[in-house]
Amino acid sequence: MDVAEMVNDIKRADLLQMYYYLRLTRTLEDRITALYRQGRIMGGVYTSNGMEAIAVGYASALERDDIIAPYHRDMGAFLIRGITPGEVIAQYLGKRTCPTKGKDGNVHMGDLKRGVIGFVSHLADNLPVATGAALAFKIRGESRVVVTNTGDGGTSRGDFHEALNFAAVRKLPVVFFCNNNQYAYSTPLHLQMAIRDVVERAKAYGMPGEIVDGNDMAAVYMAAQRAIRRARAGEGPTFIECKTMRMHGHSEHDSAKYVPSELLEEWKKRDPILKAEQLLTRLGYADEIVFREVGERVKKEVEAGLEFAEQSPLPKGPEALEGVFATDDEVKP
Amino acid sequence: MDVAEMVNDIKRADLLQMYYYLRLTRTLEDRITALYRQGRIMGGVYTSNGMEAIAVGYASALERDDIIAPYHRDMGAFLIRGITPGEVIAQYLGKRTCPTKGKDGNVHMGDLKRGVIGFVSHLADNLPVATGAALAFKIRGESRVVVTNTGDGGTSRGDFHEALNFAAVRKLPVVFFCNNNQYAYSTPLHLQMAIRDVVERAKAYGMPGEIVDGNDMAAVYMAAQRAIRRARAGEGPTFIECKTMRMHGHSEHDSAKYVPSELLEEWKKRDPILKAEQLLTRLGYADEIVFREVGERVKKEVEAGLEFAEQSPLPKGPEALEGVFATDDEVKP
Amino acid sequence: MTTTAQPAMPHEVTYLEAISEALDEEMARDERVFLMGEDIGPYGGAFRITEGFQKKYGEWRVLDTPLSESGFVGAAIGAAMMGMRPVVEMQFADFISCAFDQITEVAAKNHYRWGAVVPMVIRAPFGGGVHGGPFHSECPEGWFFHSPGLKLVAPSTPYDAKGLLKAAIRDPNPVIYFEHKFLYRRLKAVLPTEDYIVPIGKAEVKRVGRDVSVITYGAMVHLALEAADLLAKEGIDLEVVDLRTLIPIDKDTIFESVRKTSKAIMLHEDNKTGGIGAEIAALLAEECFDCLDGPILRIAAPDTPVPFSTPLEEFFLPKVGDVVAAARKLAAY
Amino acid sequence: MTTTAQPAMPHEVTYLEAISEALDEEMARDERVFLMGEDIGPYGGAFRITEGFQKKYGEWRVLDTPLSESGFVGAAIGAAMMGMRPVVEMQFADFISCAFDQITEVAAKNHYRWGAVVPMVIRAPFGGGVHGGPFHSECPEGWFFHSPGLKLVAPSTPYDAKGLLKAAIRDPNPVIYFEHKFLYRRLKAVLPTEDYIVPIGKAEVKRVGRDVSVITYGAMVHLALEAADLLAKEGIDLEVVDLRTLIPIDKDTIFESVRKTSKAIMLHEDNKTGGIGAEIAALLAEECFDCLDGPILRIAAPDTPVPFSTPLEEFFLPKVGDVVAAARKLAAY
Ligand SMILES: Cc1ncc(C[n+]2csc(CCOP(=O)(O)OP(=O)(O)O)c2C)c(N)n1
Ligand SMILES: Cc1ncc(C[n+]2csc(CCOP(=O)(O)OP(=O)(O)O)c2C)c(N)n1
Ligand SMILES: [Mg+2]
Ligand SMILES: [Mg+2]
Repeated sequence: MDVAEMVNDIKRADLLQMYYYLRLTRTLEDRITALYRQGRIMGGVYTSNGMEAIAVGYASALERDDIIAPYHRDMGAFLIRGITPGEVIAQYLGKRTCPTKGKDGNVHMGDLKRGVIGFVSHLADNLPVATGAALAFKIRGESRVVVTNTGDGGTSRGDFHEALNFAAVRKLPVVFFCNNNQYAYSTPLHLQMAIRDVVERAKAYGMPGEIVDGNDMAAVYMAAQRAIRRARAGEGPTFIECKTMRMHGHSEHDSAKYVPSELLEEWKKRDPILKAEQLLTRLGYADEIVFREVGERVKKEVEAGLEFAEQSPLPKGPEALEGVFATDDEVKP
Repeated sequence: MDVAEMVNDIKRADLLQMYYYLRLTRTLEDRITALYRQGRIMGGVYTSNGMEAIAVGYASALERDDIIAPYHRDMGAFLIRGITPGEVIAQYLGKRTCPTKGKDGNVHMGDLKRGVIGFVSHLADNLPVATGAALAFKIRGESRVVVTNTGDGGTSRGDFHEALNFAAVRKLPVVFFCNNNQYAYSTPLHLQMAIRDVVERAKAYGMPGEIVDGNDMAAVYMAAQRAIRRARAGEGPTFIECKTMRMHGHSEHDSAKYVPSELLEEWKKRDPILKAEQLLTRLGYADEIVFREVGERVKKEVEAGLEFAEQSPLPKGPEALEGVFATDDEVKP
Repeated sequence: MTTTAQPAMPHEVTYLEAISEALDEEMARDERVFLMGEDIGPYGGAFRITEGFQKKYGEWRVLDTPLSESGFVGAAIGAAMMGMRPVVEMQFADFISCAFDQITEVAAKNHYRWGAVVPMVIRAPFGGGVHGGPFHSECPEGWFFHSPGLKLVAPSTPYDAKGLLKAAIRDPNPVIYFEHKFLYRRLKAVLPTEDYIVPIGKAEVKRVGRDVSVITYGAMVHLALEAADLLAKEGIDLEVVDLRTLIPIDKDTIFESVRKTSKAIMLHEDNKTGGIGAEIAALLAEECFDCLDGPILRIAAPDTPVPFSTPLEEFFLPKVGDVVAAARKLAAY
Repeated sequence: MTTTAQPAMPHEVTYLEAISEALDEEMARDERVFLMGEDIGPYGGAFRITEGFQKKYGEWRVLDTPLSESGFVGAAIGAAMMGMRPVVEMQFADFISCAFDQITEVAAKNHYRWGAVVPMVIRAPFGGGVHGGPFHSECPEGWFFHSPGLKLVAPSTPYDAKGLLKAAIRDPNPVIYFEHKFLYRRLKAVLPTEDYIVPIGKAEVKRVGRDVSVITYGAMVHLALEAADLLAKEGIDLEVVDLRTLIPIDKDTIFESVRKTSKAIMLHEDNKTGGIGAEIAALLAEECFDCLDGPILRIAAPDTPVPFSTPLEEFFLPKVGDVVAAARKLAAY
C-alpha cells in the first residue's frame, strides 16, 4: 500500500476542501486562543493545533446521514458537519446562538440534525454511545455509519473497553479513531499503557486495527474511507490509531513544560497544513496563490463568525431552568 | 515445554495435597448443593464443579504471605488459605461463625489474616483492588504477590481493563487468572467477545499471557508458579487463561438447558479429579487405595464441617447495626 | 410464559407477568422498542421476564449483551438518540452502580445540554427480603434521586407495574423503572384487557384514611396497608399514599393527604439517611408546615448495607410493627 | 509552592495551600501515606496542589495513574487493605461518577461485610462559580450521602481544610474530601504552627446568632456569613452552622442551634431535590419538631445540571439575597 500513489484516487476538489478545513480549523482555534489570552473566554480552551488532519480526514470521508461522536480535539469535524465558526465562538462565549444555547461550553457541541453527538467531558463516555447509535442503524438495516474519536488517554477507561468489545461482538457499523498525541494532559504514553502502539488494543476485541500518520490528511481520509466501507458493508468496526503530537498545552492555561522541546520541534516539521500544501503542490492541484487565497477566506469567515458571536445575545438567567426534561412533542409518538 | 515432563519437578507431597483439595472442594460443594436442594440454604449456590483444578492449582503455588482475590468459582483457593469447610457451610447458612458473621453469603468470604480479599458480586470489581494490593507490596519493596481470578464474562467489564492496564504500566506483582468456562451465566463466549481465546486480551496491555488446560491441576500449578516467580522478581503481571467448562448450571437453580449436552459429555471425560488420578497413578505417587482414603477423609471433614455449621449460632438481629465503620483501634496509629 | 401482544380477555397476572406483558405489548405496538441485557435472550433473563421474547422478536430486538453495564447503558443512550426506544435490564438493580456514570452524566444531561432526546428505560429489579445479601438486595433509587434529567418510577401492584412500564417506554426521557423482586410472584391481579398507562408523575392514595398519612412506595406499600388494617381495629385511620413515581414528585397528592391528616410518616425500605423520605419530609416541613400537627416520622432501613443472614435481614427491614407504633404515636400527639 | 513537612512559624496560607500542607505533613509523618491521581506527579495536579511532591517523595509515593478513575480508586482500596493510606485525587469531583461503583460497592461495604479496614481518602475538587459548565462544577456529595460506610467532609476555611484532611487521612475508613474549587485562592488564613486536626463528625457554629439558624457547608458558608452581616443591620441575628462533616451528621450541634433559634434555613449549592439539606430538614422535622417556630426553608441550586454561560450559572447558584429574603421571612414568622 503506497499512500503516495493511492492519493491519486482522491478527487482534487476533495483534497482542496480538506485543505480549506485544515486552515479554517487552525485559524478559528488560533482566534479562540487569542480571545482566551485577552481574558474574553471563560472556561478552558482545548485546541487541535497540529492535529487538525485527523478530524478533517475522518469527517470528510462520511456521507450526509452518517453520525460523528467527536472528542475535544476534533474541531475540523464539527465544521465539516456544518457547525459554523460563528456558532463555535458563540459556544465559547456562552451565547444563546450556539448549539447548547449557553448551557454548555467550548467543544461540548452537539446537534443531531447535523449528525453530531455532543461531547461529554468524561473521556470515553461517548464510545458506548457511538456504539449504540451504530446498533440502531444495524437493527433498522440502515447503511449509516458512526465515527468516533478518543485520545490515547481515553483508551485507558473502562468505557473504551466495553464499547469496543460490544461493537466487535455485534459487528456494528462504527469506526473508532484514536488521536495518539503522546500525552494525556501531562501524562506521557508510557505511564498510560505498557504498549507502544495504541492499535495493539484492537486485538483484544478481534477488531482490525491500523496505524496512520495523523498529520497527513490524505492518509487519514483514506484509512477512514476503508474502515467506513467495511462498516457499511456489515463487516464491523475498525480501530485507527493516528500518530500525532499535541503542539500546545493540554489547554491554553497549560505551558506544557513537561514536553521535551525537541519533540515539538521535530513534529513542527510535520505540521499537517505544511504537509497538505506539499501534497497539493506535488499533485499540481494548488500553489502558493491558492494557499494565500484560502488563508484570506478563512480569516474573513472567522472574523465574520466572531462578529456574529459577539453580537449574539447571552441567555437570560431563567433559561437555566429550561430543558431538563424532553417533552412529548419533541419525539414522534 | 512438555507439561508431562515438567510435572516430575513437582514434589509428590504437593501433588497429593492438591489432589486432596480437589476432592475436598468437590465433596464440600456437592454437600452444599444437596443442602440447597433440601431447601436448607437461602440465596444462591455457585460451585466450581469440573473447574476445581484452577483455584487449587493457583492457590497451591503461593507462599503464606501472598494474597488472593478469588472469584465465585474458587472454593479450592479459600480452603487452601485455611478457611475451613465448617466456616464455608456456616457462611452459606448465615451463621455467626463464618468469615462475614452472617453479613454476607455464599462465596463472599474474606479474611485478611488468611490472605483472602473478600469477593464482591459486581464482577471484575476486585481486579483493581488486587492490583492495588500488589501496588502496596511494590511501594514497600516486599516480595509478596497477589493472585486474582475472573470468569470469561468478567473480562468484558471496564474494571478488568483498567486493572490490567494499570498493573502492566507499573509492573505490579499480580497474576490475573481467567476461568474460561465458555459461558457467563447463559451467555456463550461468542456473544461475550469476538476472539476465541481470552488470552488475546493480554496483548492490549503489553502483558504476557498464556493458555493452560484448566482441568489439569499440575498445568495450572506450573503456570501459576512461573507467573508468580516473574511477579516476585519484579517483572510484572501475567494473564493466564484456563480453558475449562462449567459442568453445572450457573447457580444451582439454573438447569443450563442452553448448554449442548455433547459439550458436557466431552468435558466430563476431562474431569479434573479424574485427570489428577491418572497423573498420580502414572507417576506412581498414589493408587486406588489412596484415592479412596482421601475420599473418606474429605467426606468426614465435610460432615464435621456441617455439624460445626449447624451447631453454630445465627447472629442476633441487632448485630445488623454493627461494623458499618471501622474504629481506630482496628488499625495501627 | 409467552405473552401475546394484546391479551384477549381479563386475566389474572402476577406483578412479574404484568412487567412481561407491558414489554411484549410495547414491542408489538412500536417496532422502535427493543431490549438489551445480560441473559435476556434464549434464557429469558434471570427472572424469566423475557422468556420467549427472542423467539418472537428476533435476536436484534432481544439482545444478549456482554457483561458490561456501562457499555450497554451507553449503547442504549446512543440508540435512543437515533430514534429507538431501548429497554435495558439490569440483572439486579445493584449492578446499576457499574453504569452510574453513563446514567447520570450522559443520559441525564444530554437533553439539558444540547437538546438531544434520550427515550430509554432501565429496568432495575430491586429490594430485599429475598435472602440476597448486600449485592442482590439494594435499593439504589436514592442515588438517582439527585440527578436532574432522570425520571424514576417504582410500582407496587401488577396494575401499576404494567401501566408505569408502558408509560416509561413512551416517555421521551430516560426513566429508571424500579421493580421490586419481592413482589414478583407474591402479587396477582386481574388487569384490563385494553391498553392503558399509569401516568408518570402521579401518586395514588392506595387507602383513604383520616388520621395519619403514610407516604411510601414499592413493597412497603403493602406493609403500610397491613398496618392500616391492624390500626383500623383500634380506631386509627391510616391513609396510604403510594408515590409510584419518585421523580418528578407529585407534591399535590402528598400535600393534599397531609393537609387532611396533619400527620405524616415516611416509609421506605431504602436506608434512612438521604432516602426519598427525607426529601418528602423536607418538602412538607417547608411547604406544608402550618398543616402539620406533629413531627414527621420516618421508618426506613438503618444506615447499613443489606445483611444476608435471615435474622439480620429481618431486623434490617422495616416491619408492620414499626408503622403501627409510629402511627399510634402520631395519633396520640 | 513546595512545603516543608512542618511549617516553622505562623504563616498565612490559602485554602489550596492548606490542603497542600496537610498532604505534605501527613506524608512526612506517616510513610504509609501516598498519593495517586492523574497528572499529580511532575505536573503537580490540575490545581497544582501537589507541586514539588514527587521530587520530594519519589515516584512511588506520588503516582501518576492512567486515565481510569475506577481503576485507581479500586487500587487505592487494595492498597489501603494492605496497610497503606492512599489519598487519591479526582482531577475534578465530577469524574468521581466513573469510580462510583468502586466507592459504593467495594470501599463502603468491605468493613461491614468482612471486617476489612479501608483507610483511604478521595479528594474531590467540587462546586461551581468557576465557569466550568455541567462537567466541571458538580456537587456530587449527594450521591454518596446515601452509602453507609463512607464518611464525607467538606471544609469551608483554610483551617478546616487542613485539619479535616489530616483527620481524613488518619481515619480508618474511606473518606471523601470535598474541597471547593471556588475557595482555593479566594481565602487566606494564618494557621497554627503545631500539628492539629479538625475532628470528623463535628459541625461548627461559624457565627453565633439568636434569631435564625442557617445550616450549610462548603462555599455557601461564606454566603451565609455575608447575609448575616447584611441582616445584622436590620436587627436579624443569624446563626451560621457549618456542617464541615456531611456524614456522620453532627445532630447535636444542629439541634442545639435550632433549639435556640427555632428557625432553620438549609443552604447548599447542590441541587435542591435529594440534597443534604433535605436530610437535615427531615431530622429537624422528626426530632426537633416542637422547637420549630416556622417552616424549614431550603435554599439550593435548582434541579438542573450546572449551566455554563455566566448569566445562567449566576441564576443557578444560590445568592446572598436568597438567604436574606428567607431569613426575613422566618424572622417575621
Ligand atoms: C474520566 C475523565 N477523567 C479525567 C478527565 C480530565 N482530563 C481532561 S482531558 C485529559 C487528558 C486527555 O488525554 P487524551 O485522552 O490523550 O486526549 P488529548 O487531550 O491528549 O487529546 C484529562 C485527564 C476527564 N475529562 N475525564
Ligand atoms: C457487574 C455484574 N453484572 C452482572 C452480574 C450477574 N452475574 C453473576 S455471575 C454472571 C456470569 C459470570 O460469568 P463469568 O464471568 O464467565 O463467570 P462464571 O460464572 O462463568 O465462572 C453474571 C452475569 C454480576 N455479578 N456483576
Ligand atoms: Mg493524548
Ligand atoms: Mg464463564
